[in-house]
Amino acid sequence: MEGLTKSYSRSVPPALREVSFELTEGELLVVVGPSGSGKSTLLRCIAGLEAPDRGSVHIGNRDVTSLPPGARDVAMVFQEHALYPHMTISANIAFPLLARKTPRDEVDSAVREAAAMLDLVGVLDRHPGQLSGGERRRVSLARAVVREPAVFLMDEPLASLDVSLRLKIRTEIKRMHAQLGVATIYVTHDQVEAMTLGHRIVVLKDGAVEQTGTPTDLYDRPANVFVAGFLGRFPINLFDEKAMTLPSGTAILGVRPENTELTQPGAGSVSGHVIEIDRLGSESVVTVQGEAFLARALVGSGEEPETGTEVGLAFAEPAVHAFDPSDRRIG
Amino acid sequence: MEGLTKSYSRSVPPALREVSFELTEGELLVVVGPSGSGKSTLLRCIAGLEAPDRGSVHIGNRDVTSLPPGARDVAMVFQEHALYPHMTISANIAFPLLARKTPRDEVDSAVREAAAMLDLVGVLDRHPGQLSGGERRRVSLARAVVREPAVFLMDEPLASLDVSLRLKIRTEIKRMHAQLGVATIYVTHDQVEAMTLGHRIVVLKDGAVEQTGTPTDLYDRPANVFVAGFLGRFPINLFDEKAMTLPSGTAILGVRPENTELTQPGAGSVSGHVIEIDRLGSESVVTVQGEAFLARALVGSGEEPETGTEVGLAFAEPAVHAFDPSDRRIG
Amino acid sequence: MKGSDRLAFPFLGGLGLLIALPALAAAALAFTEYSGLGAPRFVGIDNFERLIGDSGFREALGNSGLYVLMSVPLRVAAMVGCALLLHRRARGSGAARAAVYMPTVVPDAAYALLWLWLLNPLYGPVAGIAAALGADTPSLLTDPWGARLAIVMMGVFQIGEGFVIALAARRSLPGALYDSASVDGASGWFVTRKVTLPMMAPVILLLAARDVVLALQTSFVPALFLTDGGPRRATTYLSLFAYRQAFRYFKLGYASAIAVSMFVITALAIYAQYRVAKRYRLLG
Amino acid sequence: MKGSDRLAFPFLGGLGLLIALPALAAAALAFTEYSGLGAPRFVGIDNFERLIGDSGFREALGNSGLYVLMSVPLRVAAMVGCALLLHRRARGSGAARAAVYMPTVVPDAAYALLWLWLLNPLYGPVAGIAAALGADTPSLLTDPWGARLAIVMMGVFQIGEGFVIALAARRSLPGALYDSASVDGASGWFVTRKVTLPMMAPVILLLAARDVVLALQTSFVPALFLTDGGPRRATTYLSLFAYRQAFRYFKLGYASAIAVSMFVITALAIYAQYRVAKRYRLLG
Repeated sequence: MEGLTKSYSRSVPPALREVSFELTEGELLVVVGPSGSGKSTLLRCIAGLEAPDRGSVHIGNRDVTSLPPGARDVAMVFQEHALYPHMTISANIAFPLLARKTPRDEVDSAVREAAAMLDLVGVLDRHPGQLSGGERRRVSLARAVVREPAVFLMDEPLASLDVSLRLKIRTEIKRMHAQLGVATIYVTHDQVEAMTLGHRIVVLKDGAVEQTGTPTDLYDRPANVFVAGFLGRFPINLFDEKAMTLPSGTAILGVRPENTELTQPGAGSVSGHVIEIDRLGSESVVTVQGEAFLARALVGSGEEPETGTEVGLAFAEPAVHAFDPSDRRIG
Repeated sequence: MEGLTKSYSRSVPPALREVSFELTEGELLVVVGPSGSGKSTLLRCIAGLEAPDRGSVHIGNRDVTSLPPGARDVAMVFQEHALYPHMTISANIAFPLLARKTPRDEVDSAVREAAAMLDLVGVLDRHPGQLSGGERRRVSLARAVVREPAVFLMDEPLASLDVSLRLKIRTEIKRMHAQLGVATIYVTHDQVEAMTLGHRIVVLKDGAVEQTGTPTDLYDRPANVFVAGFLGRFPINLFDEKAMTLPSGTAILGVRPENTELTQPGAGSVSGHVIEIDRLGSESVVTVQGEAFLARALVGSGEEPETGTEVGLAFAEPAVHAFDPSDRRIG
Repeated sequence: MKGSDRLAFPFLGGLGLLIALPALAAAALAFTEYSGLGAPRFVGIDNFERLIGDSGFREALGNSGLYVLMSVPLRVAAMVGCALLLHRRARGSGAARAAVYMPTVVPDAAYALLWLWLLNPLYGPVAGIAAALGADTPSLLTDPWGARLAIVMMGVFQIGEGFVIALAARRSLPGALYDSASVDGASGWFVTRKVTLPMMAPVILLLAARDVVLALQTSFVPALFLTDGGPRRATTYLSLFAYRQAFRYFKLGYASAIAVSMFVITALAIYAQYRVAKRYRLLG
Repeated sequence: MKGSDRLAFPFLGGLGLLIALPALAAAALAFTEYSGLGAPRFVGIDNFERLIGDSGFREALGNSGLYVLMSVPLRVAAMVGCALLLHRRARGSGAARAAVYMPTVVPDAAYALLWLWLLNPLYGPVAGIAAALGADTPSLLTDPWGARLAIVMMGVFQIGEGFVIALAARRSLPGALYDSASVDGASGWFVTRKVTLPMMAPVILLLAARDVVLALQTSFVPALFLTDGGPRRATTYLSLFAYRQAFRYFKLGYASAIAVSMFVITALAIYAQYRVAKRYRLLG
């Protein structure tokens, strides 16, 4: 597996516009974007379930653009678990091998191995309806693993799980990837999943790539306001020229709540009134309403001012992101 | 509206076991628990959609236990938006009033008021299918508001929305509650929603109340291991006697990752190896594997040790939670 | 997966050959005189000219029209009504649903015998009840309107398949809408009128269109069994009329012309059904 | 909402009075001699004893049994086959679905006329094609087995309602299963065999059970129209046999006994259908 390039456009609505990227061997690439950004369409084009209007998909040295899905040597994990309800777990895991007429004894040993890896040995004879949500998800991972494909494609595999299971299965996927080292494209709308799982992240919006880079790159040096706002625990604070004096050439200044400090009124760059405090336990989010802005600051528990107090906001220099009028990063 | 008490049990499976609480006037009470904990059953019993096997529901001075849902003077917002697809938005909002044969001019002014409050004036003539997810959710809030009920019941109103909308509608609900001051019971499985919205929180597990209190109470003084682990950004670190020497009478010690500090090996209470680092942007979660424990520590960005390093873990005293063998808090 | 599309062509081709082309050819028979023994003789539009002038045809057309007007509203109301009453999974409702479905699958001959006995003016229970109430014996099978009514009544109880469709439609309505209406204090009747019926409107229209088409068929057997088209030809529907021309008088060309006219009516009803379905996106 | 349950009782009570009780009474007729004119005369189990000894009845039972054995597998295979071929929303598939549905709603009389012409040994297209291929003229309507086959063939094209049910069942299968199978490299036939058919099994069984019940009904009209029960009584099915006893020979008591036997067969088929539905949780 050498690389994978893909670029095409689709007409009315253009679900994807000239999307290109490469995937290097053993990499875990996360494609992240809001709903409707074309993430799933992209993945389905790579899998061959949809045909791009233009552009091509390469896996290794092969151009697979016109090959049917089954001939591309990829395995896909779907948002819905997509297990066959009338088959046992072991038959479900064996399905991709049986579909390719693999000899029975090879199938058996491969199923045993995949089941052992995902801790499913005890439930092999059950049916999907008898399993918990987390177990079903692990079965769909096992079914992808059993084929030993060149690329894994994962379409929001955690979306249908509840919060506590999500963390567990995320860890499972990370461990599985480390163990197998198979190149993986992982699609999600959740920025936390993207930050914690991805070696590299592709940020998609309206079918176009906004930025590609490592999690640290994207967090520390977002290419535009959208990326700055999309990644991070809280919405980023944005200030335009009505809110404060900006350096020349700068149209918008973005500072994350975690890099925003409360000061005495007048001491910071801007000032306003505290209108709301959200206590999160060890820390709290303080919402400040200024004359031409609304901003949030993260403070430690016990350091919250009273609601209604006038406060200033100060920003530590390296964490201030400046964008020009055409929404491009400065510096 | 004076108070609301409720206690009953249901047989096989007992979805709720002797749940009791009171709701004071104007309060926003959040019921939180994992899926299957009986939250929705509880809400449906209060609304009158299900009948409790035992126990009673009081609203104000009235015992409403045997009244039909429509006579209880409550309004409910459902997880699915539950809008009538064949009616306009204005007819949807008017529905509860028309069902009670309210005079037409009263209905009109009440609909206008509710629509203005939730910023829906521009879409009153559209149908639900033409609205975005966030707008539909606001319509279902407007439909609850229009009746001016004694109690609002909200059953995971944000569960079907995506991450960015969730924050927006949560703020909307908070504002609406502040403006109307109507007592509200809000059910969710999401601890962040519970912490940020609730005046008080009821933690439910397997149909029984684990703890009731303000968000700060629950975070700072969790009554048992379940509450300690359920609230908070990350799973709490738990140490039993195999992991470290515990004070006498203590069976389990819990420390949140945000209160866990990395030290030189041997300098802290326990030590182990760094096995994984999750970078979240401004901070990172460091996972440490010890001989008989797995723990996480939250560190600032740039302060992460290398994977494989041996480190110690130290805990700041007031943030250490000790539990006795019967899972009760000590101190 | 695409391969299975290619398999569709031979089948559809066969269907076309076996049904569509011969149907056209059969339509061509309508322009001939044909007794089933010799070769058909081309007679142009003679058969259709005769049809227009044939008081028997106009009578049959009128009878079929009356049957549709009386039967379809009653049958659709019964289908939807039973579905609304019995959609819940409650104790006994399974048995009740089976009871509604039962008359549809009773063999036609047995069903007709049952009604013949029910309506017997001397020994039947309907006459018996009327006598017990001191009323005149109802002359259902000897009076033209009575006979029409009797055949409509027979059809009203054979609503099994439509009932199942209406039941499925009612069950597909989301429960949260009803929970919400219930908390809002809406009465059962208010909810039925404002929520259930409007949301089931597409299915109700579809059932009605389907029933118009079926009416041309279902009226045949009871008329043949129970009333033999009488009294005074009041229940000689189009299908029975065509049957008699073809199989009693062996005027197959003329019968074909009647069949063509029935087919045109059916096609119009199907087109209406298709438009309804399309409008409400029930078809692809 | 609970109020509407109470409304169900009068309706079901009426249904019980109008159908269930008279059905029992009609069954009672089976123990009488009754010409439709005088009062029924009680004869005990004479009618059933005669039935057992009646070679005509045994023949009709055998004919109906043969019809079920030949027709049901073919019809169900056609329903499911068409549904699998045509479930996709593709160009032309709407028209193809309409073509499959069409023969079902063609008026029975017109449909029978069409087949009468199709199978005409002198002028029909089937004979014409056989002649063009140099084969003997097939004697479909004059040979007992040929006539049986012809009536089965007529039924195979009237699968509209079952087709729609199978179509809905196929469409309710989640698309992700097929996407997944496609990425896994499974062939169309492998997926049909391992995924589609097993998942549709409950519906297929239901369609088969329903078709057994319907077979007792649907065989009546074609046999009456096309073959008049012949040749050599090969297509005298139970329904036609009962019809003749009742309406040609006016042996209503005896006909009732036949109807009762048909009803027992129907009830057994419905019970089987109910068990299938219950087992796969298709009913409440």
